[in-house]
Parts: sequence; structure tokens; C-alpha cells
Amino acid sequence: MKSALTDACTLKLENFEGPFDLLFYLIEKDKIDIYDIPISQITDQYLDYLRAMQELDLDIASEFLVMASTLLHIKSRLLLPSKESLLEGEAEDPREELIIKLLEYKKYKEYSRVLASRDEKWKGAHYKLPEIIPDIIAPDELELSPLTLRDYMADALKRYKDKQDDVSKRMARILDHEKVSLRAKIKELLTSLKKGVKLCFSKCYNTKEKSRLEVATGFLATLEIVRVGKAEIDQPVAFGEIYITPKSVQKDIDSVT
Amino acid sequence: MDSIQKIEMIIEALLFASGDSLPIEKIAEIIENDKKTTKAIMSNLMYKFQNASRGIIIREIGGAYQLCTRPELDEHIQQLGTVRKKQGLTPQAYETLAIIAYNQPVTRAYIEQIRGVNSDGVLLTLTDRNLIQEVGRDNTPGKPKLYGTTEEFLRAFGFSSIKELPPLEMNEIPEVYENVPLD
Amino acid sequence: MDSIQKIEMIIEALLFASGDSLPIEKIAEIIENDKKTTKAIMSNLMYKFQNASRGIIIREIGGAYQLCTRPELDEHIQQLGTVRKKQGLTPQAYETLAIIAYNQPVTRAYIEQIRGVNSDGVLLTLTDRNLIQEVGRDNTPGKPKLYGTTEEFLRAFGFSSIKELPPLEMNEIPEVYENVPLD
Repeated sequence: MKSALTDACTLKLENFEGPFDLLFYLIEKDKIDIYDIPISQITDQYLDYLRAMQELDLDIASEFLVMASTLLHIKSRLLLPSKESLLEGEAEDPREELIIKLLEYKKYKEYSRVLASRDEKWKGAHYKLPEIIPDIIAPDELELSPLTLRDYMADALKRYKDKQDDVSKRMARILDHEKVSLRAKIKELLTSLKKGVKLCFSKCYNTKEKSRLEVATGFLATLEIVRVGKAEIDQPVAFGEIYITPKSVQKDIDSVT
Repeated sequence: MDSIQKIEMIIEALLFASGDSLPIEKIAEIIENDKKTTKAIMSNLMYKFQNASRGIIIREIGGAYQLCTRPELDEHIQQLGTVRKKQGLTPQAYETLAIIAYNQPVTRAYIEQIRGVNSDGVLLTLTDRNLIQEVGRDNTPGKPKLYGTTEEFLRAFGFSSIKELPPLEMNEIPEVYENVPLD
Repeated sequence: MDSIQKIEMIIEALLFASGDSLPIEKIAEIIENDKKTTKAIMSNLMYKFQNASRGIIIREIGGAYQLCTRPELDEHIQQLGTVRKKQGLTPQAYETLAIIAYNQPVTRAYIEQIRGVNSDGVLLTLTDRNLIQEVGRDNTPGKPKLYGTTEEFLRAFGFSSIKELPPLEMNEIPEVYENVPLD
């Protein structure tokens, strides 16, 4: 069937990128309703093209052959109604899948024409090369927040306050320590005893005038002085007054301090 | 702040000097306006250029702006002899590009399913022409590459964004009737 | 022959597309006019560009024409090449700035007393960045410098005056005595 049709389409043959492209061409050429494709007629035409391609020694892509078998399969199903369709009375159209695929393909075929025409138009727009603009290292822009500033102020002040509190506590401790050191108390007592007077403990140390720590240290100092033999203590009444009397025997004061 | 005339002058100078497309953010920064105001100024300026007897127009391409000559003056510009005539694409390339543009991101398998034919070669051509690019990998077995269109695609086809593609026709979507229960 | 508007459009497009300067002969050839007429058209067009609110103008250079940006817009065009990074202050600088801002005018001794560390370096940095300045001398022995914030400080923080500093809570403000010995 080497016909006028074959000749007319020889040049076109190579341009069919795929089987859909070819089928679509056949449908458009004969203004066929895509929803009601005469499968028998289209299949024949499709196979004609493949034969023409063979005659021209063109490699036929496998996709074309797959489509050929699909078309033949649909054709045979249309000729031989299936068992199901006989039973159900209504069957799925064997062409349906092909139609859906063709419609999908048609959509993009149309868009490709839109793209081609837009391309044609905008190919005419010409652009310009950029001017040479030297890079400038801009001074850094500061990104600052008032609330962050406030927070830093609050933090600095809190730290300062904590440190101040810490310092005054330490100072107090040092001062207390100085006041109540045993060594200082011993010196204080000895100084008084050297004058040769009898001391009354409650006059020297009472919790109304001195801190408890100082009274306790004073007591310890008294005991220490007695231990080294520089004084004697005497408590005439239980829980009564304690008297401290210097001992006449002089020893080196430094040995206790 | 500068007057609107001054701002328009500055923008024209910026676009001219830049040559390349200039992002709206950069324009906004230089004219010291917010992005929204800058966008309004740009739209107005684009309209002015389009409707005045100007040989150059402003194009919006993916959130950036660029000056170019009015496409219809191409025949005259060709006479300069210095500009190269741009090559068109094959029908297969347009077809593939259409499938990618409307469905991006897409895999090669998806494209081939619609076209019914191997599309390796045409994908390579489109990638070479910087009209499409890989935009990631699909999360299916084999992790196939996903393709999408480029900014150059928008420029070449005169779109300002992918949203400007002519709308898909709806009549091909099969109607679905739900079974409404009757009581 | 084309109308004068069309010719002007073509010339603008030609000059834009050519990039380089375009000899009058070439323009005359393309617009299909004699050299004398073309020269008159060019002079008129140059005048139009110069006097309209245009960011670009036409320059004549030895019998050739070229588009260029208006020279007085140069400062804006330079910004195309400018990359601005946003940057914050170091915690030390922030803290020092806060002490100065909330207590100004203050001496270095006062700042160091609160911060508990030497603050020479950070004061220099803040002065360099134009956030603080010397505002006088204290009337105490040695006449130490007094520091305060600058206009730039207000601008950078978006304050209209120093009164807009976010207030501190009462319990956040301890009594600060100057010259309290710290060990």
C-alpha cells in the first residue's frame, strides 16, 4: 500500500516524536472526535505509517510498536464483546484508557503551542550587560534593641548589688572575727590584770553590751589565763559572779600569746 | 524622602546599571521604602513604560525587575548586526517544557508517561538551555530527580511568575457523581 | 516612513541593545533617514531625555551616541555594589552603653565601679561607633571626662529622646555610692 498518502507524509514521519504525537496527528488530520475514535480506521492508518517507516529503513522506536499492539488489542476487544459485558449489559469502553491518555497529551500539545508563540515574541526582547559597579564594604549597620539595653542595665546593676552585698558580708565577718579573736581577748584581760585589780567577769563581759560570741570568747580567754597560771578564778556562789584575780608570780606574757 | 519623580529616576538608573534582573528587596533598600510601597511604585512604573513611546520596557521576572527592549522592535535591533538571533526550540522541547511548567516538580517518568516516549535527550537540551533545572529528589523508591523551570524560563517566555501560565482547561476532568442516599 | 514617536522608540531600543556607543551613520541607516535629519532627531531626543524625569540620558561622544545613567544619581547606583551586614554589639559594649545611657553623664570610674572591670577598650569602641561621646568634665579632683550618648545612639535604637529608654523596675536599682572602697 505504497500510496500518495505515504509519500505525502514521508517528510513528516521523522518529526513524530512518539506514538501519541502520531495518533494525535491522525485524529486532527481527519477532524475525528477524540471521544469517539473509530479504532479500526485509526489502527489501519497508524500501521500504514509504521510500514512506510520500515520502507524508508527508519528505526522504529519500541514505543511505536507497543502502541500498535495496544491499538490492535482494543480493536479485537471491540469486535469480541467480553463475557462481563454480556452479563452486565454495560461494559467499560476498551478505548477509555487510550482516550484519557490522548486528552492529557492534547492538553500539553496545545500549551506547547502557547509556549512556542510566547517564545517567538519574547525572543525579540534584548537585554543589556551590567555596568561595572565596584563592591563597597559598607559600614556595618547596627541592629540594636532598647529592651536588650534595658536588660543589660538590669543585669549590670544586679551583679553590682550582689557584689556589694557580698563585700559587706565579708567585711562584717572580718570585723567580727577581729573583735572576738581569742588572742585579742587574752591581751585585753592581761592588760587589765597587770594593773593588779580583781576583775568581775560580768562587768567585763555581759550579753547586754557585747555579742554572745564576744562573751564566750572572753570566758575562753579567762580559762586560758588561769591555765597558764596568770590568774585565779573564784565563784563564791553557784551561778553567781565570777571573780578573776591576778597571780603574783610573773611569767612571760608572750608565751601564751 | 525623595519625591516620586526622583524615585522613578533612581529606579530607571538602577535597572539600567544593573542590566541583570534586580530583586525588589534591593530596590526597596536603595530607595528607602518598604517592599509593599516599592512593589506599587514598580507596577506603576512598568505601566508607564509600557504605555509611553518607549523603546525599552520593564519586566517583572520572579520578584525581580529588568529592563529590556520592546520585543516588537526586534527587526530593527537585528539590523545592528551585533545581536545573535536566538534559536527556537523543537516541538518536542516545547511539549516537554509545557509538561514540566504545569506540573513542577516532576520526575522524568511522569513526563514520559504523558508523552509516551523516552525523554532523556530533550531533558538534556532543556537543561543545557537553562530553561529547566533539577529541584530535588522524589521521595519514592530510587529517589528519582525532580525537574522544575528556571528564572530563565520566565524571562524567555515573558512570564513574571509561574502563576501567569495560561490556565489549564477544566472540561477534560471527568465528572464524578457521588451516590447521594435517599431516605 | 515611521512616525517620529516610532523612530524615537527604535532609537532608544537600539542604544539600549547596543550597549556601546552607536555611530550616527548606523542609526541613520536603521531608521532609514539621512544623516542630517537623524542628527536633528538625536538632538531633540537628547533634550527630551535630559529634561524628563529620566534616570538615563543620551550622551554624544564624537559623532556617536550612548545611553548612560544620569551622573547625579551615582550615589544610588553605587549602592548596587554595597553589601550591608547587620551587626549587633558585644555584651560588654551593650552593658557599658546601658550604664552610660541610664546614668549619663558618667565618669569612667563610675562605669568601672558598676562593671567591676576595666572599661577603657569598650569606651573606645563605643566612641568609634559614634554611640557615646565626651560631654564635659566632672568637677571632682582630676577632673575626669564625663560620657553621654549621641544622636546616633538615639537613631540606632529608634528613640526620639533619651526619655524613651525602657524604665527599670524599682527593685532593680540598688543604691550606688561613688568611692565606696571595694576590695
